[in-house]
Amino acid sequence: MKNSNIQLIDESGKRVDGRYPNEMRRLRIEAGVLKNADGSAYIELGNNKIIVAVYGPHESTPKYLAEPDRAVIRCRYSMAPFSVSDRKSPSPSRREVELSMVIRQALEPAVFLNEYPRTMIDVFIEVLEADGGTRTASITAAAVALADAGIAMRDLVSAIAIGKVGGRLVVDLNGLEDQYGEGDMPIAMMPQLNYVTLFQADGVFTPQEIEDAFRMVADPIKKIYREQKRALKKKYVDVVREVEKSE
Amino acid sequence: MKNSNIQLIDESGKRVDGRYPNEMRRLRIEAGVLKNADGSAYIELGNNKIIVAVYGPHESTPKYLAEPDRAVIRCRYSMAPFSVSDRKSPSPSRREVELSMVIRQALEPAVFLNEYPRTMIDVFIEVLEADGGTRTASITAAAVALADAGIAMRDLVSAIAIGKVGGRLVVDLNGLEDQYGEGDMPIAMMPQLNYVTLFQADGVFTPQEIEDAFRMVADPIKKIYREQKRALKKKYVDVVREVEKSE
Amino acid sequence: MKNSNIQLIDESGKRVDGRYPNEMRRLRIEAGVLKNADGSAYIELGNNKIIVAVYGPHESTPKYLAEPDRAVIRCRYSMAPFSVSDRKSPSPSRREVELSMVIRQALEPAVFLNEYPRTMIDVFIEVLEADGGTRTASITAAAVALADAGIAMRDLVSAIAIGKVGGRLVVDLNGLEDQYGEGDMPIAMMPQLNYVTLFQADGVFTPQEIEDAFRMVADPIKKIYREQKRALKKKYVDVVREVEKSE
Amino acid sequence: MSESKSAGVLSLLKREVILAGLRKGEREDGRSLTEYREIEVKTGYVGKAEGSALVSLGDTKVIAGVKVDVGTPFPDTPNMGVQIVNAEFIPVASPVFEPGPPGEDAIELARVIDRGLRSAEAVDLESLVLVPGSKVWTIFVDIYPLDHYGNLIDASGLAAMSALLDTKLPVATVEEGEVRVSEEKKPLPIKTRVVYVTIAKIEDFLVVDPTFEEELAADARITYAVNEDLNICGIQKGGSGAFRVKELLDARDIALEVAPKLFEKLPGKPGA
Amino acid sequence: MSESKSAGVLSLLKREVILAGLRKGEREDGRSLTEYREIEVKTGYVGKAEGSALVSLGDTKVIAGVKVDVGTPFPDTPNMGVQIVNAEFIPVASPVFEPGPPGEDAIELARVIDRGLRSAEAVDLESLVLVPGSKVWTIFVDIYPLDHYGNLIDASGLAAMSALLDTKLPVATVEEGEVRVSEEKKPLPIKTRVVYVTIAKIEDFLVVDPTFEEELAADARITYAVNEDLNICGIQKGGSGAFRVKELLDARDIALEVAPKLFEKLPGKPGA
Amino acid sequence: MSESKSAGVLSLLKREVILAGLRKGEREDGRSLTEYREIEVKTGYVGKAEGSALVSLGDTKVIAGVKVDVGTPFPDTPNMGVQIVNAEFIPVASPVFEPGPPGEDAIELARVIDRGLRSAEAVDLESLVLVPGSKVWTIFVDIYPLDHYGNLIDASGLAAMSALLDTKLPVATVEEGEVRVSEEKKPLPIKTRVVYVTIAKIEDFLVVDPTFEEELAADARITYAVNEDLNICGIQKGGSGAFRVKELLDARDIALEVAPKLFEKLPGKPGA
Repeated sequence: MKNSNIQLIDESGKRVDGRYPNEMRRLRIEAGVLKNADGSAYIELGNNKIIVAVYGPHESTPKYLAEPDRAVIRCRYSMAPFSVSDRKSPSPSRREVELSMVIRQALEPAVFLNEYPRTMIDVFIEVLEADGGTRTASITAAAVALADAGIAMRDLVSAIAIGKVGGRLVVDLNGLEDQYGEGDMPIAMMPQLNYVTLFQADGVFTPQEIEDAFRMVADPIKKIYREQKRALKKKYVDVVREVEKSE
Repeated sequence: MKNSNIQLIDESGKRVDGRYPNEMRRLRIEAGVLKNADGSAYIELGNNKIIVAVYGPHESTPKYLAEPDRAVIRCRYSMAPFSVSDRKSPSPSRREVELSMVIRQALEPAVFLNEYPRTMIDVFIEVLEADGGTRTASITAAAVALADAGIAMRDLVSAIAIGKVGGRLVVDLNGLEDQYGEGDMPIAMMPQLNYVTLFQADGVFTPQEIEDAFRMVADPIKKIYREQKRALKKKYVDVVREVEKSE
Repeated sequence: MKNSNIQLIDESGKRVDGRYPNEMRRLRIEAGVLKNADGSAYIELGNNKIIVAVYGPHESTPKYLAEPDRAVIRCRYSMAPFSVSDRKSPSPSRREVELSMVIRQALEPAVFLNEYPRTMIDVFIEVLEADGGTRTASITAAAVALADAGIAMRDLVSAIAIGKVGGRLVVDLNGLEDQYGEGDMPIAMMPQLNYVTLFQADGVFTPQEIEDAFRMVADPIKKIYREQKRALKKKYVDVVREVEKSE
Repeated sequence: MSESKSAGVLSLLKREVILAGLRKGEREDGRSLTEYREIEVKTGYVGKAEGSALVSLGDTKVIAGVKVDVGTPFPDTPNMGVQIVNAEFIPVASPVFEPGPPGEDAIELARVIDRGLRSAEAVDLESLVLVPGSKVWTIFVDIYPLDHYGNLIDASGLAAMSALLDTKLPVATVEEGEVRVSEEKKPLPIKTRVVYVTIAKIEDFLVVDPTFEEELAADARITYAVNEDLNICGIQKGGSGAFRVKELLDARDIALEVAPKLFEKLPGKPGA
Repeated sequence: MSESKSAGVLSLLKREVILAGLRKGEREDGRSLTEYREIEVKTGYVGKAEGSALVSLGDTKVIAGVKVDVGTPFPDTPNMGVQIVNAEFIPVASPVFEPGPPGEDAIELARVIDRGLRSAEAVDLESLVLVPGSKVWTIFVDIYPLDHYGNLIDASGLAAMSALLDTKLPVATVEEGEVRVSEEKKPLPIKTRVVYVTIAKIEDFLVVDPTFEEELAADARITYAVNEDLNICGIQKGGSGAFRVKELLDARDIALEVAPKLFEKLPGKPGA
Repeated sequence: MSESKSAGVLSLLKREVILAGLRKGEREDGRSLTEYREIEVKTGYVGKAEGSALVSLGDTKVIAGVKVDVGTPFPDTPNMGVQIVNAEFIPVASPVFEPGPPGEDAIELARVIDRGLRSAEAVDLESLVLVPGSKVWTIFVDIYPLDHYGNLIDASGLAAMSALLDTKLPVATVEEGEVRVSEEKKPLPIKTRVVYVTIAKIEDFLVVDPTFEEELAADARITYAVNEDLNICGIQKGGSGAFRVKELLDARDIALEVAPKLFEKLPGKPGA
């Protein structure tokens, strides 16, 4: 987080892209967008464009990764070279390695892994365009792709960041706010069960702000969840019924 | 292909190294040049110097590559660092990766793969000096090395490039012609069965020139085939008899 | 070895750090310093600080490395990035690859490998600070760590370098002497059985100097051996008894 | 190292079904042998890229993005910009793609596209020099298949060419050897457009724009790159089978016949 | 690629033993749930490093070393020095560490430590510029666990912070754009100190400074980085389980409560 | 990571046969214990290389090529050219060589050859400086075994040394810090020649120039690099066995005895 002279909130309390502090960017989710994948989803959150493919449950490759009593989730978060301002090398960066892990850990609590012993479930995420908040948007889309693949889930996972710009908390940082703001706190939740499955922060937050962030995130999480269900419903009424039954 | 002011054909129709358009460079092939390898060949085509070793058919390593009904060919085309003007890094370049594949695909149609189920046949190619046309010379030598290893073959594979310099088609580009000429079209054929097993082109060719190229390549292919047989005969009269029987 | 104008031996025959030619640096060895490892040792030789962990004998990983009639030793010599003046990249250098091998080969003759068929014994060496002579100090410590792990040994291995500075042989080069001296000749011995298990040299030595070096190294090797036994005794009286029984 | 590809991916039965259709002049999806699947080209898809295109070829989807940067020229071409084509077969696109650095198939694809563009001199590389011998524009074309349902070469060619046609290059000025890149942008100079036509050989049949299953059934494939003059600016035979010369010439004729339909799908040249 | 971790490492029985203890408010080593193991910090351990520290946290041992070098700044921060944190899980430290390049766990550790330091602006990076835009100090912090008995994050945080506090930077002068590094050294400028508090969740229990076995028994963990103002300068949830919001806030309270005890173990700030 | 080598490659019976011969003072190919196989050195083999040599040592064949380039010196030796020796154990040469980056054996070989040359100051690196501290000649020596029938070290030493003796360096002039390389060439300056003598220990026998099977039967090997003054300029013990001191000194005597015969096979020094 680099403080700077860039003014990220104006006198009227509006942000650089005209949003209010508690306002998310435009969100669009589509399920079942790929033919090869067993499940898939496409998400646009502001300028972010991300595609997620789920393959599985299938036989574990390599075999030694298989677990006798449950499925193993393999997760790959990757950014296309043209998704960012300066071309990104296609080989995995340390950031991508970490995000592949925390995204996996954000999804695992929601999947009934024990239903699929000895199998592997692949979650492949490709960021086509990035503008702040790709990890949370990826989680949101990946949960839809898992459901689209017909995988049994306790709940969906809905995710969004709380950030800190101009000394105050705001919802859903865009790229500019992420770069010049004071803090970023991505949160993923199982919205029906009310559990936190991803929680990170950069920047400096007062102890009180941690609590405020959780209060602030509740509403956007609900909105995201509704959009996830809408996307699933649109193509797979049956699958949604399964998900709702578990609510 | 970079056009340039370098004159590659003089007024009398001769090329930079004094050859006529339809003239190949000096060709020399030797079979059975290595002791460890099951089959081997050495080729000189002009300044090109290439050695090929064949190991196999042997047990597949790793085992999962084995096919129940046929042999797997493993092919590696590699250039020594000192084979070119600017030292080449020993790690495989993208060009070497592609050439390993197209050379393998140029050889496979000629080998009775089904005779050797569950085995692997290694074709290792090392370019010791390169001067234009190493892929075709490698194929020519590899076919001899396969025969030298006693592997059952439908036919040999003989290969040479047709190129375009000074606006006209010529046989067997050398390094200078390759660098400054207008086009390069390497062709590999099974000379007795009359099948094309490798066909590529860089540069711009008219539709008619494609036909002309095939007409022009027939004679050099025959010459190469004769030299391949001569090399095999020289050391292995028996092996050659097998090859000729299949003609 | 770069000759230079730096005077490494003064008029009184003393070296840059005040030592006499046949004088070793201060040596300190401690056994059993790590809790996870099955055996471990820490060595300080002058400014060198090295830690060695031994894991095993354990099941071979990967399995194909296992030998039906004996243990396989896996050895890794590694320098921490901060152990040297200019930060060293953490990925293994060619020097580290070679040293991992020659250190393994220096230890193998001392271990009763046939006592542990189908197993693997790991020797992991981390140089925390380097000041000349890390390979010999690593061997000395690794032998202690192997004994500390309770692995049956024919003998310990004790190692030190003979060097050449100012035209004469000296014992135990420090970093400065190594950099500016005329030659370095690391030697590892099984001190009781009187076998040489590592022998290398850089720099120019007369044929006579090879003999002189072996004469000169005898006394320091004895000292090192005593210190190795002392370290083992200090914590594991029982293990030492085993070692002495075999003497 | 290149190894023979696994056979047995397509059942013999399935191959027989495909062949039975071809003998009647029919393909599974109802196309004629020289017909392409439906083509859709969407440029300007990625805002962060200097140029981009999302291409659908039936169910096959490929995205290509162009990034540009000021770099140094290759030593042997000091007065030309640098064009780099890269393809990643990301596991999103197919169960047969494994994560990791590009394998031989992805490398071949990138090199075939690159050579076609380069042979045709599609990008006017000579106009991309900023300081002769030391500073030139580097044009990165990254090709990412998103859904692999066959014929990645032609789809990638359309995506790469469309992305280049979509590319806006920043206006750069040079003062005392220092390059200044402004906010202003102008189209990347393109001299000609290129399309790629791939034809699979299944027994004795030549089939344009093969599906994934047709590719598995095929003995070999041949790709012709074609420029706007309807000359051939690249050839690549693929697969472990062989062609008769006549088949290659027939394929050439087919390529020249269908190329104009592909050009129609591409954006126009800048300034044209 | 990130794969689910193997379960079955800890026997169910062992997990039951740990839980039975926690239900009585007891841990196997006699600590309370919010108590750290004994902490020892030894700075100046490695003579060749510009700064170093060997830290023991009970049986867990971590060494960190700092090397400095004159380098170029990142393009987007031309007026700041460069801080690089790296961790290697060398096989010396644990039978679960395999030799090879850093895996996801080592990368996560390094990035968590790095972000905490960076968010708090612990190292005064702006004071490390030699020639604005072109020459700055690069500060490498290398973290090497030597014995892994649980809670590597907090131990590594103590080691990294202590090594930075121990670091002496050569005095450098710039003449006509050329940097001259003298023999003279002065302390690396540190603006604030940072500590990391990790709390494991085992069923409904929150346990500070988990041992290796407690980590295996845990559903998830949460780390708070805390600066000297007792503000939060970094958060990382780990593990495949989930937290209730209340648990995360309780953990925050615990972190703020124990942080001052960790600060006591650190060396003082230079000049303070 | 270095692992113990697989035993069982050579049958016990075969080892017994070799030993039975040695007890009678005989080797399988009729040589005495201190006799080399036939040596052939062919320089100027590769036209594109600045220097090259193809060496046969019986059935063992090694090619070495030298390439030169203008580069930057190592920071700690600003007034010396750079010598880089690399060896690749390409799978052409032996069924025991696997494709891929150099393993420990290839790295050891290259480093042993490099150190011998370097210790003897064979290449006059100080004469290879173009602009002190910034531009020097880099001399790459690449060693490629083509057929591995034992004793790669000595064969590689002959190949590397011969290739260096064959090397022609372009004449370079420096004007205002810029290096201009002309077409004219002169021999690479060589101060002394070096040969490598490797002796295998098979039980109590010391055997010069071991064949591949003798290497498999050997307990250990010792290599002495020898310069033209018949001093030792490099030593490397190899293998998992041990030597008595007397054996090492006997091997030294053998090395000094046979070295002159190897020097006879090398080209002469330039200008000599």
